[in-house]
Amino acid sequence: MKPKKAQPDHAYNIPRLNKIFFWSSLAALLSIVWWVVDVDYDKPWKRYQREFRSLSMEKVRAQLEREQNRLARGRRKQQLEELHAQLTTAQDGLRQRRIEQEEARARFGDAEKRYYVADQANRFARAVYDAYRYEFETLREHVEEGHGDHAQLEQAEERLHELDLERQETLVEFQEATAERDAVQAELAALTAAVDEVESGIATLEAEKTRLEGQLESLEGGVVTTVRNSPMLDFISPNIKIQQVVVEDLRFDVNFQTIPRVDRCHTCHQGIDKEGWEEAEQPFRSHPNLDLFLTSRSPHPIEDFGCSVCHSGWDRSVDFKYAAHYPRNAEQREEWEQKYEWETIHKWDHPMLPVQYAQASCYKCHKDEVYLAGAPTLNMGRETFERVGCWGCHKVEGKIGPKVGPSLRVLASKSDRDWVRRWVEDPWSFRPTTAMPRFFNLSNTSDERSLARNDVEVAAITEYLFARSERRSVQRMPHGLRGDALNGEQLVNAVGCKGCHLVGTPEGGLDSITTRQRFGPNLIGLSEKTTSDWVYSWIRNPKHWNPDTRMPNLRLSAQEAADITTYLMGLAPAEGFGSEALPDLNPQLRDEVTLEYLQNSMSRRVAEETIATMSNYDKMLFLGEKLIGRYGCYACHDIPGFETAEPIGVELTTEGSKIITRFDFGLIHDVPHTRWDWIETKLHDPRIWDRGKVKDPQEKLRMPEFNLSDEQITAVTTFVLSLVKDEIPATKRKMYDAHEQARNEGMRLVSNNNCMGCHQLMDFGGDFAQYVEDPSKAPPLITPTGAKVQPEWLIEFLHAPTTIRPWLEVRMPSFHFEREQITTLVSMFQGISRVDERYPFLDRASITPASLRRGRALFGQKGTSNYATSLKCNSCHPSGNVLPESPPTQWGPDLNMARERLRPEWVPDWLRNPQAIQPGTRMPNFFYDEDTPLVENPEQDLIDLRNFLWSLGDSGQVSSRR
Amino acid sequence: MLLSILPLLLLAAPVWAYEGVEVENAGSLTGRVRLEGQPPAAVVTEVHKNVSVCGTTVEDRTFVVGEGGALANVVVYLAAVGVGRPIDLEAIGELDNRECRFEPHVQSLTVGQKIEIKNSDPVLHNTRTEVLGGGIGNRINLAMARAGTTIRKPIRYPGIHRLRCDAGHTWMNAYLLVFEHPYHVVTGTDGTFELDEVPPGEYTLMTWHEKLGTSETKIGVKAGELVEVPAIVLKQSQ
Amino acid sequence: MLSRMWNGLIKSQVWNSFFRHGMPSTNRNRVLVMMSNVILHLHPVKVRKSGVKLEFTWCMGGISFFLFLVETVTGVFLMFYYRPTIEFAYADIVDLREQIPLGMTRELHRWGAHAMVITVWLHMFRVFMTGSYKPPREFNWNVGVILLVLTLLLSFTGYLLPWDQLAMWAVTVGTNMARATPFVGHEGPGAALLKLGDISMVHAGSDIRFALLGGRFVGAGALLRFYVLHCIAFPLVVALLLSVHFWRVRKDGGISGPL
Amino acid sequence: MTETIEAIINWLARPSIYVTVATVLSFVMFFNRVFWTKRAGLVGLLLVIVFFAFSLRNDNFRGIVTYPDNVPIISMLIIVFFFTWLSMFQAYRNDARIQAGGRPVEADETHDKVFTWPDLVYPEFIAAILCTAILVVWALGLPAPLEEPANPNVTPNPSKAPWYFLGLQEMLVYYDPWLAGVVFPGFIIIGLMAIPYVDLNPKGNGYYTFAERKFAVSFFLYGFIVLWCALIILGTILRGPNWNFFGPYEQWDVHKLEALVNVNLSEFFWVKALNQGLPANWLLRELPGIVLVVAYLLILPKLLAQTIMKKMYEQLGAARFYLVAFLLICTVALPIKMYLRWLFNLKYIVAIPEFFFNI
Repeated sequence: MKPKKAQPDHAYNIPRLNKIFFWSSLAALLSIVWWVVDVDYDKPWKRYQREFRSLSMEKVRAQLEREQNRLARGRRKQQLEELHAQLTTAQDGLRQRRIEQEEARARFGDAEKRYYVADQANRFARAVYDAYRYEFETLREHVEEGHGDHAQLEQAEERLHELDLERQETLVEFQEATAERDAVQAELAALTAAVDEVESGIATLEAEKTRLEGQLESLEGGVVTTVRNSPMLDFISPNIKIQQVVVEDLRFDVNFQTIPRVDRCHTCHQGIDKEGWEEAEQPFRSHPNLDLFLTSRSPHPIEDFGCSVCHSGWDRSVDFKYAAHYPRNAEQREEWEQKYEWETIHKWDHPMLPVQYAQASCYKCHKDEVYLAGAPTLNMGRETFERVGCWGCHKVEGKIGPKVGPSLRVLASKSDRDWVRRWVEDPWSFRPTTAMPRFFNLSNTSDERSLARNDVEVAAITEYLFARSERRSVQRMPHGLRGDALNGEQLVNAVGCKGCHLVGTPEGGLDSITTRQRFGPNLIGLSEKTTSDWVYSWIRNPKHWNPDTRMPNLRLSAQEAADITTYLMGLAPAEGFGSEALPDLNPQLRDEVTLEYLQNSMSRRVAEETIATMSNYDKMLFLGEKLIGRYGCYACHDIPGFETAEPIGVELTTEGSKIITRFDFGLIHDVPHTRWDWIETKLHDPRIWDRGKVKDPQEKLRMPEFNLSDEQITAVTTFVLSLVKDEIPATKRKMYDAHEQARNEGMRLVSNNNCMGCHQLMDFGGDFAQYVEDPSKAPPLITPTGAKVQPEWLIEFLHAPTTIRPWLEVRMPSFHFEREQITTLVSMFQGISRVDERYPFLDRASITPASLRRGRALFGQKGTSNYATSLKCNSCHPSGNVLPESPPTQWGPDLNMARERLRPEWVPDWLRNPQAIQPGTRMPNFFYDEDTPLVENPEQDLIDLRNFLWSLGDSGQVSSRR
Repeated sequence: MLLSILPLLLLAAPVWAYEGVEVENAGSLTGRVRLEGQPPAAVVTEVHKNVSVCGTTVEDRTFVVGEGGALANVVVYLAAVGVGRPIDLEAIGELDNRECRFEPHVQSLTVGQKIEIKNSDPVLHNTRTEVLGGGIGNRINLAMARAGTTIRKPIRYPGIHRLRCDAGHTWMNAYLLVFEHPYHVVTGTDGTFELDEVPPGEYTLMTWHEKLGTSETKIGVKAGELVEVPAIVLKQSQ
Repeated sequence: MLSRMWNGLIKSQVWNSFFRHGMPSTNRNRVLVMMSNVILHLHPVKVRKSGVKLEFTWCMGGISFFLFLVETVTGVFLMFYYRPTIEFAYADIVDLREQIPLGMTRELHRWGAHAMVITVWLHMFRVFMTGSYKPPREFNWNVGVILLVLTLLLSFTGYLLPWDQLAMWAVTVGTNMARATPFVGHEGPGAALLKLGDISMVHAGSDIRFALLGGRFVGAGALLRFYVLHCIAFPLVVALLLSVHFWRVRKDGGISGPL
Repeated sequence: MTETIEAIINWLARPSIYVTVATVLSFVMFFNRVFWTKRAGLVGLLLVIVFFAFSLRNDNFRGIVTYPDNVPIISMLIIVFFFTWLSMFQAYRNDARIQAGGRPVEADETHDKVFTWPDLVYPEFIAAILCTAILVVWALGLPAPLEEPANPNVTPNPSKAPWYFLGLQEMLVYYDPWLAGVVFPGFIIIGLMAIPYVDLNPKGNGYYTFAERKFAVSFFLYGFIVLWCALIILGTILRGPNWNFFGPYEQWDVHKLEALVNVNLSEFFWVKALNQGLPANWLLRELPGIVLVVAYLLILPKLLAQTIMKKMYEQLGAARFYLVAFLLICTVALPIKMYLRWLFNLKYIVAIPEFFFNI
């Protein structure tokens, strides 16, 4: 270095660097403060917990106030005042007797002292005695062996005796002292007991208040809580912290492995498992069904099930967006976008199910339950899915059954070509409520060329169906039989047709009608569709036409059938049907389409040669067959030539787990990319993904459009979403015992045959009841059947139903169940009632004559001397050979059947409270009003009466059949 | 049917529980119900069962009209009362099965009170109630086989209960209206009614008749006053 | 009183052992600061004026080193929570976001890594543009190139650890190239030639990619290998080479400038 | 108006145009001082601002650019622009001084020494603090991306390598993995390490200059800016599902298809030119390609040495020269293959799938 040379001291201006240093340090400090405060301290979930805390405080304060008010008013006030008065008295008395108490206490002290002394003395005496006894025993042994001195032994013996006496004396003294002490103690206790009792009475009344005060105190916290929750310190031991449930066995699939779910939802949803937050704003609102979910009393406690297994979403996340919340509709979407800056997270495959689809998760564990309590949407979705025959094209594991549409083997005997053409092209214009979907003139086949092509296709399909269907002779209406339409209408309304069929549009619109009430076709427009002879023949014996039909036989008389036929034939189809003339077939187009289909299996040249050899009829048949194959008509209808054809749709067994990128949204950009939006959109317009695409006719989407209401579409979507591949371990899955399995199996049959269109079974169905004003005229509740009737009888009844309840106009039809189906049903009923003893038996020999006599007296027979004091059962029930006075339509069930029909243990149960078993029944309570006995010795009477019933029926059954 | 659902909804409207307090400065209401026009001729039913007790014919009692159109069997009540005089839990309604008729034909009770059902006939009667528009099945279905039997039954469910007898006496019918508050009364044969111990305030005074449905009148009650309600005129609806 | 305490403090042994020379406000003290300080191992007492100019150096080397330190600190913090198994990896990353204190550490680590890649490139860019690889700095340039490669490898191995789709497929795409490595990748040219009799030596279960991933696919083995490479192997090598790099900078005449 | 501009930019962004423009523009700029003045820097900055202000209005562009993992790439774009300008600005400034007979700025300052404390350590410390602040703010603003759990059965579309390898992934479009993923990256590393040994130019040591080392700087800049950084940008912003090209304002639609039927050189030669079938023997079949490649690798350097790069050959000597020439032609091989693809749909020059050997 050359010191002489002027060299700059610095490359930088140091004061400027200082300034930069200051500002950059400040910036760094601020950014770190921001980090700690914003990222760690001010998390949204912490804000929610703080808010919930203050809301809880408000709530507790309000409760406290209410509790205080209650204590200051009304009966509790009175009680409290009385108790306070008693307390004052007791305390006054106590004050007066304070001296007494002091004395007692002093005496207690003395007694205690004496007890202590006596105890000590006794113990010493005992110890000395025991020690000496040993010495004595040794000595005696010694002496007996010939050593030692006998005198010494005698002396010792005396000494031992003395000690024993002394020991016993001290024992007496000790026992006395103990008794004295206890007595004084009891006296003392008695003095304060009165006060204690009153105080505990007050405490009981004020318990709620005390509890609330404690709660408030813990909520208010104080300085310590504030410090615990302050920024930077809040990682040590805050009381605002993440709440989580780790569900070890409901695992989350991370592809390579499964990991336990860690549900943190209640970090923000603080009130979700608590009562009393039903009206609160989200996120604090209580779960809407706490009886079923989350609480410890429910079957799904939060510790065992968490949230995400049902609701989906990102289990570990405590941020609104990352939790993968999903809005239920556009409105909520907008609200969330504003309120929470919500957006879809695309990079998460399990967004939360919007509430309307939440029930989709039930089937993960309850797959075998056909009707699931608490899941009406899912039940409706399943019913609709089965009813409209989705599973015909879309295979779903476990779904098999008869095809949902009528057999087309006998089409030619039933309808004419023109009608079929019109129907196939647009079934809704004939019957707006039909389950038959529309295949033609939909959104991707409504351009001019497609419309023309549709005509050709419909004509070809019709041609094929007629060419291949057989003509079967119709059982004609007997000559001279004239139907009465008015009577027919009454019959249709009364006998139970409406359990499955609609007639026209119902008063409350289609939304008031359940899927079960639309089980069969709407009965309008039959005159267009077929002949009165066919209708007559069909309702008299549906199985004649289709052995697989689910239409039962109502055992109508010829006259009744004629009446109904006349009535039905008078009902017009929907307006406008058939008003337009059928277009003429365009032969050129027909040839083009035929050529197109021929080319699928041969080169163009060969196809051209082939078509030249075909007649017009051949072309139509060829085309019809190809088109039925393309549209999959055979999925729902029995069509000759398609007996072994495979379903044409995508299998849906795990559709609910399909990855979202595998759904093709086509060129549509305004549908959110979710499974449910895809399914819903598709159900609304099955061809929508073709929009804007250029496709050959055979490439086009072909799913038909079903006339479903918005509600049904949501329900079907829910059902499809329920078809997931999640595997739930046995520890969490609903495990069915033998009874429940029998129930589930039978319920499938019940659902397939629509029993619940008429009957209520458990909490489901019984839709027919809405057509009758008097609840006692509705088809009976069949839930208790298993507990009620004997299996042999039930088998017979299901095989060939007879009239049980003469007052009912609605009729149990003959379903012609097969043997094993009947067994399934009987097992189901016994399963529902959890009947363990399947074949009950009452030994009539065990019935005492006295019991029988008493039973007879209770039963009452007109003319006998004790009739006035009897229960007069004959007033309603035919029994023996005695009939009630009133017309048969008001009779009760024939009691001659009781022995054959009813289970012996069930009769007393029934008589005890018929109302509880069959709400709405006409059978009144004779023996109890709820729990109050109405007669002197009800239990005895019940048994006697039952015993008497078992003696009936020997003298021949009175015919109760109308 | 529809006619009867309407008042049920009105009855069911106040979901909060009624609170009984000592009413200070209570007022009272009094008035009269009148039918305009000729009542329809009573339907006469022929009897085929227990003729010795029931007689050969029975006349229905839907319209009991006195002098000047005074209409009996109309229930007059206040709508949606939340606070008022304590409910007299000791009061008991009576229902007699006499000569195969329910007696009285219309009565009103408050939830928590009891009804005493009696059979004065030597035949089997049962008393079954249907809650109109309720869809909840029967609330009562009690049999009385012996003459002189009485049963006391607590009343738990508000609403309009229609009473039936299923022992072949198809004509038997009566009405029991159950409220959650004590401000209700049935008009007598002179068509008059009176409601006491009403806390001051504005009310809707309602009437109910089994065929005529409901009507409503706005009414103000002042402390310590007896309010004369202008005559309530019911018309036969078509 | 206060000043007495202050004087007592600055005369204490503790103070003196920490701050030996008082404020570096005189040239003497400045020299002493450097001479007696750990920084001496990085910097000389005096440097060329051009060498400290931001305009010249862009400070990219320094920032790269600083970012390396940031990565080390945040990385150690992340290691407290992160378990490199397919069962826990993903869940732990979610928890790092959702519930762990100083819940932004993963962001710092990730963005720091991205920044480091860029600063290292720019450092190389600057060194090239000023010709600072020319003699006598050839060796240090080579050390630098290796450090650059190591930086990329550090980032790449860290990319897999969140065990999400982004990670897995980025690494799959990256490592798929390894299967085409000539001779040692089973789909690389020449691999078919490496045979002992009929037995192919290089196949999907024995090639370079298999060695890299510890399996035929990106799975548990790959996760563990990448974790160990990311947390131990590469950082150690980088630290070693960094010392060499810094030492060479001084030995080769300080921060570059015309020689 | 907006749409027209967007359409123009979309068109400009097509790989062929993009690479051509980048190449031409960079060379024009390297050799012209006007681009490296303060004014030009300001204009450039303004252009960048205008471009982003315009583009961020487009949802698609905004979506890509603001995706957290892409932010460093976009920053890199701007930073690289800036530092290129800064270095070239200083280089041209020094060149002007040298031309005027002076010395570079750095050389003037070389003899002035300053104390490390505070002149070096203090700014370093400030830089560290600033870095901390920037990093924290960056982390506050952008969450680290996290997608669904790794799933070997679901391939994301597109699946992209880490961003700094996107240049290599882009190369995969034109070359097989063994070249694009292994050999060329290896050459890059070898090439970088070879620089000190093949650059015998004693000038420009320790100071910015362009005039004194035109070849070295322009070769390096072309490699770094066009073939590395620009391809990363291309891979990030312009490559969508199925690795299809999408303009910066174009929606990433999975359904987009590109008409790609690529033909090998052997087919050109045997089928199109000679109008006969492909020979069964692979050696015969690929002979034209092999000849071409060998010629490119062996004869071209020789030619270069004798013609336009004769001077360099003399300076460096044979070994160094051939190494440089080899690296150069390897570097140029990428754009060459790109153009062959774009112009002739050429897939492989040599295609021997039997040995996984395709060029």
